[in-house]
Amino acid sequence: MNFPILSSILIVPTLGVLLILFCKPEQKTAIRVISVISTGITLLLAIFLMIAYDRQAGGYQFMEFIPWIPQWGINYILAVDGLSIPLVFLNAIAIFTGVLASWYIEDRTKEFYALLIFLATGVFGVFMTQDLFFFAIFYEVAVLPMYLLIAIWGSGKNREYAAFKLTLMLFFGSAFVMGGILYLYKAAGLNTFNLMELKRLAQYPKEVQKILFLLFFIGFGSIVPSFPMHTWSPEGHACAPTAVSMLHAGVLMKLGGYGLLRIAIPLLPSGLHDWALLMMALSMCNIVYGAFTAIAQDDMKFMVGFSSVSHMGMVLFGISTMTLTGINGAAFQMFAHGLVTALYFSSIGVMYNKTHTRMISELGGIANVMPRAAFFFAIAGMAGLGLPGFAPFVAELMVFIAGVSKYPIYGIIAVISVVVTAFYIIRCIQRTYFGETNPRWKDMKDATNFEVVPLIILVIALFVFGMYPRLVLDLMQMETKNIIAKLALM
Amino acid sequence: MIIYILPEILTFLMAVFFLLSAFKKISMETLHKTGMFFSIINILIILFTINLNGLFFYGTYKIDFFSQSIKFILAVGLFFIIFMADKRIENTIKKNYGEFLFFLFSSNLGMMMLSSALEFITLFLSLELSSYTMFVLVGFLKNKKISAEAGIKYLFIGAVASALTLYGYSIIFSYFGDTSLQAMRIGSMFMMKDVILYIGFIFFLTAFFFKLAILPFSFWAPDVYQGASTNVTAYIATVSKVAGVAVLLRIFVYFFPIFADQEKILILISILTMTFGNLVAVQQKELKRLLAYSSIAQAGYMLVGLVMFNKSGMSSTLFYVTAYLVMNFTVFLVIDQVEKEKGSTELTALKGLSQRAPLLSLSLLLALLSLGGVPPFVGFTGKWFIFSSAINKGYLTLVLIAFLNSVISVYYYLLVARQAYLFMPDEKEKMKVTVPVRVYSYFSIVFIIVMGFYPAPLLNWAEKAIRYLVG
Amino acid sequence: MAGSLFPYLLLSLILISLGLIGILVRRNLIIMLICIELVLNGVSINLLALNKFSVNGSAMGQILAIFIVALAAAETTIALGLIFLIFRHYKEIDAEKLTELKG
Amino acid sequence: MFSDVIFIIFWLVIVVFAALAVFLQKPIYNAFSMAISIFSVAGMYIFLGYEFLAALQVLVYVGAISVAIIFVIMLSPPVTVKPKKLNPFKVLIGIVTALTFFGLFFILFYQKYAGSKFGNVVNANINEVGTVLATKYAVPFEIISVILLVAILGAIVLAKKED
Amino acid sequence: MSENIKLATWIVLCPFISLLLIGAITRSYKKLSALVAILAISISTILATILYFKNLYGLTPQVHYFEWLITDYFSLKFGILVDSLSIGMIMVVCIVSLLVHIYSWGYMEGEAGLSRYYAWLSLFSWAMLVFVVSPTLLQAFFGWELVGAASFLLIGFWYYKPEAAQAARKAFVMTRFGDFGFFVGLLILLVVVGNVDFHVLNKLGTNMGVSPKLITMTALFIFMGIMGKSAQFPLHAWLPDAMEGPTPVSALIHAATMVAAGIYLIARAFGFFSASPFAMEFIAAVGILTSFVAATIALVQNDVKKIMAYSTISQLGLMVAALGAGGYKAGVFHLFSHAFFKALLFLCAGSLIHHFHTNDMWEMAEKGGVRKMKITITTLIIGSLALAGCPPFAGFFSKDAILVAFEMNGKHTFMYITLLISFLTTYYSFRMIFVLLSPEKEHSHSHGHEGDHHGHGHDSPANMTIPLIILAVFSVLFGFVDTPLMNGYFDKFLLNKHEVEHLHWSVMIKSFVVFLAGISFAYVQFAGKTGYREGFAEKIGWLKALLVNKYYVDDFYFILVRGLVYPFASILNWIDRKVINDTGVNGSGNIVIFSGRFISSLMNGLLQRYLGTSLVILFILVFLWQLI
Repeated sequence: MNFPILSSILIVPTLGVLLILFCKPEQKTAIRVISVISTGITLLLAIFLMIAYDRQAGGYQFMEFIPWIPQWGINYILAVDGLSIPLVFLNAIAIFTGVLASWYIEDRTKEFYALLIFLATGVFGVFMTQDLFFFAIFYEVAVLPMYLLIAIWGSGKNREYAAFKLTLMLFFGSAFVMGGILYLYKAAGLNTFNLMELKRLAQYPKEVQKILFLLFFIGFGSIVPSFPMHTWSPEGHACAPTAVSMLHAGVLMKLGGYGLLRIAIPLLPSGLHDWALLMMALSMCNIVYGAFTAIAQDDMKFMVGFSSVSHMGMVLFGISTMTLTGINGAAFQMFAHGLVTALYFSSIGVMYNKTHTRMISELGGIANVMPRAAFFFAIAGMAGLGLPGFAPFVAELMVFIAGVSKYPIYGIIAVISVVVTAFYIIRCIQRTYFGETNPRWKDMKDATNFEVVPLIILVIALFVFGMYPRLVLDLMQMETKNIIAKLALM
Repeated sequence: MIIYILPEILTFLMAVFFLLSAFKKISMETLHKTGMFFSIINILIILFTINLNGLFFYGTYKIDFFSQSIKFILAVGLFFIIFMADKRIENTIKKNYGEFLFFLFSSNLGMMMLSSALEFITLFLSLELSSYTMFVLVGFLKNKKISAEAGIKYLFIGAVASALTLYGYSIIFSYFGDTSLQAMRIGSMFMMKDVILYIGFIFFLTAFFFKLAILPFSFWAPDVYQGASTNVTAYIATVSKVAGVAVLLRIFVYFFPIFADQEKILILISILTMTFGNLVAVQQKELKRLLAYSSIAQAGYMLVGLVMFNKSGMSSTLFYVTAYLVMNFTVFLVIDQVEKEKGSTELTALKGLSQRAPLLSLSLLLALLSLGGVPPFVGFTGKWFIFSSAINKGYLTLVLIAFLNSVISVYYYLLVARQAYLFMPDEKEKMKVTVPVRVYSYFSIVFIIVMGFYPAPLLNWAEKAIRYLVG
Repeated sequence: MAGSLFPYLLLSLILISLGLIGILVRRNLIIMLICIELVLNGVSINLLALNKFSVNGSAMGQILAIFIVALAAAETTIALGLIFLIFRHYKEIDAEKLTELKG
Repeated sequence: MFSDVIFIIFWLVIVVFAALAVFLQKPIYNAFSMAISIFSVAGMYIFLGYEFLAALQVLVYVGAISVAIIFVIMLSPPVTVKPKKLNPFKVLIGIVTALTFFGLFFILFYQKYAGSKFGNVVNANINEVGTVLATKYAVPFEIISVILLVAILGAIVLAKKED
Repeated sequence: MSENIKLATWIVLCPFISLLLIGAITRSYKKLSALVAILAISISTILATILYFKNLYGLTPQVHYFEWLITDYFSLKFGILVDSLSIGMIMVVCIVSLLVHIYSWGYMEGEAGLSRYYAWLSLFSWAMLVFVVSPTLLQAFFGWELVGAASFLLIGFWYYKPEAAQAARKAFVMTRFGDFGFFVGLLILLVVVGNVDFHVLNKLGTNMGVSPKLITMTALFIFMGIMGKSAQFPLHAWLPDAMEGPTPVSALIHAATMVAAGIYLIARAFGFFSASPFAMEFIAAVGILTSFVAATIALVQNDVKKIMAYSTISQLGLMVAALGAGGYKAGVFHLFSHAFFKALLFLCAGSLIHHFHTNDMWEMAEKGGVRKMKITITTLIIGSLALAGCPPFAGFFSKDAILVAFEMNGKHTFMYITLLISFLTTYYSFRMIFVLLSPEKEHSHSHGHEGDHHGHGHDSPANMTIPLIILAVFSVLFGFVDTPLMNGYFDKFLLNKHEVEHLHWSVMIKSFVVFLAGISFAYVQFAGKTGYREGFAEKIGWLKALLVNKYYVDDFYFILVRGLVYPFASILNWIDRKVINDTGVNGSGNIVIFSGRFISSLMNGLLQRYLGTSLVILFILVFLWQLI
């Protein structure tokens, strides 16, 4: 079966973008239909990928190899393994629900959908490529449309500032990643950007690993918003339109974590050993600091932004424990948190389309007027604060187990965030959705059936992977095993 | 023998033809058409002679794949410039359009000779020819105060630079005795190196730095880019950069032994140029001035590739400069169209372009992002090759500084793109875009995206050219 | 005295430095032009002296000197043309007045 | 001994008149002092044994270029350039750079060529220069002709009064 | 999969299926979803009774696992554990839940979100059953959290009422704070022991690998979770506020099942807890303290449901103290009996509120007609008698078992405090009864008299009263289970200990005397013709203030959140905005801009300045180059 499924996952959305570009701006429905079809097909392909992946064999499958620029050792390699399939699946869901959730966009829908799907293609590329050159290309393709999407279709008065800050900080981070990749290419001396070969053959001396890992940590840390570089993420969330913040928080932040797990750690294990403590300290800050700051937010999207800062801190925390459970938990947290944030933003989006304000103080008693939107936000809240039965609980459980086993005191401090998260989420639910209805929103209509479809998909996904996480965990396990093997023989 | 130097002869004859046309009252359109026609012939002839190989005039003039391909790019660049200078050009140029074309063709002639000169005097004289013609072209808008000022600044800085080069060369010449670069390379192999020679060599490079607008002599660029008419600025920004890189390539190939271990100073110059260009460009409110500083920064990136003194460095620089030509020309084409429409080249002139000319604004956006080194486009791939050849020599900090510089450059390129996309235009009706401009925009969009994603064809061509150059 | 090399080099150095001072200090454009001529003369003296001393007066050096003279001539004509243009616009040829383009 | 005295005279004339050319106030005197200085440079060439170059120098430099400059100075009405005070910072920069240039190369040349004397070297005479010029350097010869053409045409185009 | 396990799985799954059915299909048809929920819980109850009668005399624990999560050095398993304790608890949960479902049919008539109500009830029953049958501490935590979430949703059922929303939030956050302790304890156990099965935990004291200090620490952490969920002293403040929810909810969750989860957990992991004597002491102390505090506060409450709430807290305190003192059978027995009569009391209160549309007992008294509601008032009296510990009723025997447990384990002081508490319990429960039954002012004071004209007294509809009767029957008969009359059936069932325990007459007499004292004291103060309004506690000024303000616990939390959490959060937010964002990020941005601005001001267009700077840079480069 040599049907190139991975390339088709890349080509279908690109075709969608081209088709959209060619139709006139007035045909809004045609544009929307094309984008739904293309993302729908991609979702089916991703699901097929999930099923068809041969779990016993493990390792890289569905490999596609085309020599691209032989003299520089660059070749077009697409391959997926346990770690990237769930993330590809997550991205497929996120873009599909994102496209559905942005049905309300009226001005310049053509450019909006083109950029949105272009962004998703970039993310697909990052998760699937095994060549560092293409990794670099797709990595910034995923960041590139962010500026226009937020600046043009965003909301809030300082959305331009937020768009600029977001784009420049992510580019700043990617500058370090590029430098790291190039130095990786040189230090290996094999004159190839092929990640698989580097993993097999490259031997890096200790001090080179130390510098390189630092570069990668700064680069990838700035997109997983690790502590000092996180200020772009809440503002970016708040000002971005719904679909963009769904994709942005749902998937874009995972690029950093994925990059660390795919490139930095397998190739530079001793680097991880050197910097593990710093990573742990910063992720501790992330978790506790993000949680407490979220309490003080009045804007819902800001609050969710800070909560994703805190949850993504758990990913770094998991990785810094350097144990199988920890890294497994980190990988699963990326997957689970993607779903939760997508649900958060789509439910806020549904409400925001009608009330056009996200300030908790201005909202009140929305549940009486929009019970469905309230219900889905409550579900998202419950999943967000780590209620068992939803995916994030499993991830947090594993990360905390690893955390407590490796750094007992810090682990327990990190667990405090669970209470704080519960505090601000429930407070937000109570102040926006429960209580008397603010007279301004008296005549609100509830979410239409169409708007609820993406929400239902996300809730089902959250529930299924919460109740039976082994669907995804066994996949990730294989990959994390050989990462740990590499770490162990350090 | 004639066939080998046919392109040069033809260009000279075309230039003379336009000179004569000034005496007869030939209308501007016909001149424009003949100019286009002549440049197309020029391109075809060069294509015809692309694979020739030969050494003429007692080893002072080399025709090989490298020189012919450089001539091909110069001819294509000239064609773009002439096709841009259509009837809506400023009327002072329209009045003496014949002389305008004469100067363009003679400058192109100078650059062609520059690429295949193997001996210092030919090299220097053709460099001076192309500079002098550009002095005149800059000052061509006689009714505008700023173009005279730009012309005089350009001339004086050029004169001082060439004087210092001559002084530097006089010192080098006293060591080698023969003006041909080949003699210098052999002479320098087994000759003890003393300080005067190195200082002489740095002074020798000033004219070439002036040509490429690299830091010590780059302060003319902003004023000249702003002062001259947009067509001339486009010519200076794109075609003369290619010629500058070609001549530096040739010089560095022959001067490699002297400079084997001394490239630290040149790296320092490239870092200074990059940072200077990017930092000041952030401030600019006027498009052409902004592009001037951005071209200084781009020159810094090219210098990084040149300074590596190895094949991969040089081929990536050639790749980058070709891509740079297309990217920069697209931006200048859009500025020219907007200037003809709005009359001003302020940043705000671009306001709401995406509504009024979607194709133009898309090509502008892609070109700007690719100049900024954003991945899927050719600018990024060019930078990627340059910096990977730099890192192969172990300059990690240089590469990091370069990447951070391109982050700053993305900021001010986005400042320009933002005008087109985020703001609503004042007038509602669509901007009329002529067919050739539309065709060019499609070509540039395709070129930027395809060459960015699949750079193999352009890269193989660059490597073949460098093999001939070094071989 | 005439047979030794150093006076010539010294002379060229003096000429060039005087030219540089003139260019950087004097505000009148024509004087700057004159100073450029001085610098070029200094360069050709240096070239010819070194040519005679180390390359025992080879033809190449002389040819380069000839071309320098020709270049100086061409440069001066274009410079005068431009100065004339400046004079027409600014009514005076003062380098410090040319600040229309800045930033 | 006699030729040394003349040499020194020529040497001093060049330097003094070059200084005058730079520092005098009225432009016409500058031009004249430049002409004289360049004329005595031609004399230097004779000392070095380049008769043809000396002739060329006199003909082109003194005859053509300085005459053109004087011509332009005379043509433009004697605008009374008010001797505005030179801003000291600019003067300082100018002098400092010139002196560093002078000092740098003076030291270098002094170390290398302090007492070096010319051997009895016979320069390549005029027909040898001519043959090399016509054969090896034919291409530059063509280029310089184009440059001069461009220069003339440029001056005309720039200075032409638009009707 | 043994027969019992299959039954147990189906018992657990029924409510879950009803939750899915309601959620997916019958969302818009209120009646249908109610029927589905009631049907599901009745099936569970029937299966439970079958399960019970199959293992009438207790059984050895049968466990079945399936792999939920495999990590490197241990695998987290889910499963079903069936043993006598869990069967008993399943019976209690199913019966009470079924009766509450039926009762709600009547009580919640005409409510807008009825299907949502039944969905949450099914969710709650499912979660509770998952918790009850969980073989491992992790699955217990799983059920524990879900139960907390269900209680949040149910308390906040009438979300348009701000107080309900506030109460729901308080309940969830406070229990969540407790769960933090539980989670940390669980994590430490997972990390240290690796396997958190109850039978492993219970034998932890014996295996040498684990240091006693660690056991105490984890026990205390887990107990922190129990304090949150079962409303022990510091974290009890949410239970009285939780009365905002519908009364059937209070009956089911805040009387019988959820709050009992903590007790059940101690019973389930009794071996683990008793492994550390210090922990047991601490638990007992906290239990008795909570019981005493709650009992005193109940004295001054006027709201019928608030009284019941505080009495629940006090009874829970007793159970915790009993278990803490080592009385395993006593604690469990009181847990089961308390579930029945407290549910009964709440449902009676519910039918009163449903009828009078007010919670305050004084208003009910003024409106009169309480006597008309024959069944409600009689069952209320039966419930109160059971609660107070009148001999034939269940309360008497279970409280007696606790007293015996204190006696046996040498905790005499605890026994006397318990006697005092049961005195207070009798006092406040009968204070309520007498206030309700007291005749109106203007009419003759004989309490049997019919003739109050304006009371339109008719009792609640059938579907509300039938559960009351059933619960009343249980409250009466359940007591005898532990007596020699049924030859110590309860011991045989729970501990399969075969010798029959003889009755401890001395303890029984003492408790009966205390009951009589309490009831007469209440009679004197409230039922007499004078019809006082204040009891003895309200007379003493400072005591009244202390009790009305609930020992200032609520104010303490208020200050804690307002004074500590919000300022800390806003300081961090300020740091994030000003320090990291404005100086860090924007700062570096501004450096680039200002340096650019400075250089561009240098380029002021002067030709000679350009040349000067070029030459200066050139010479600097040349000198620099010679040095490096």
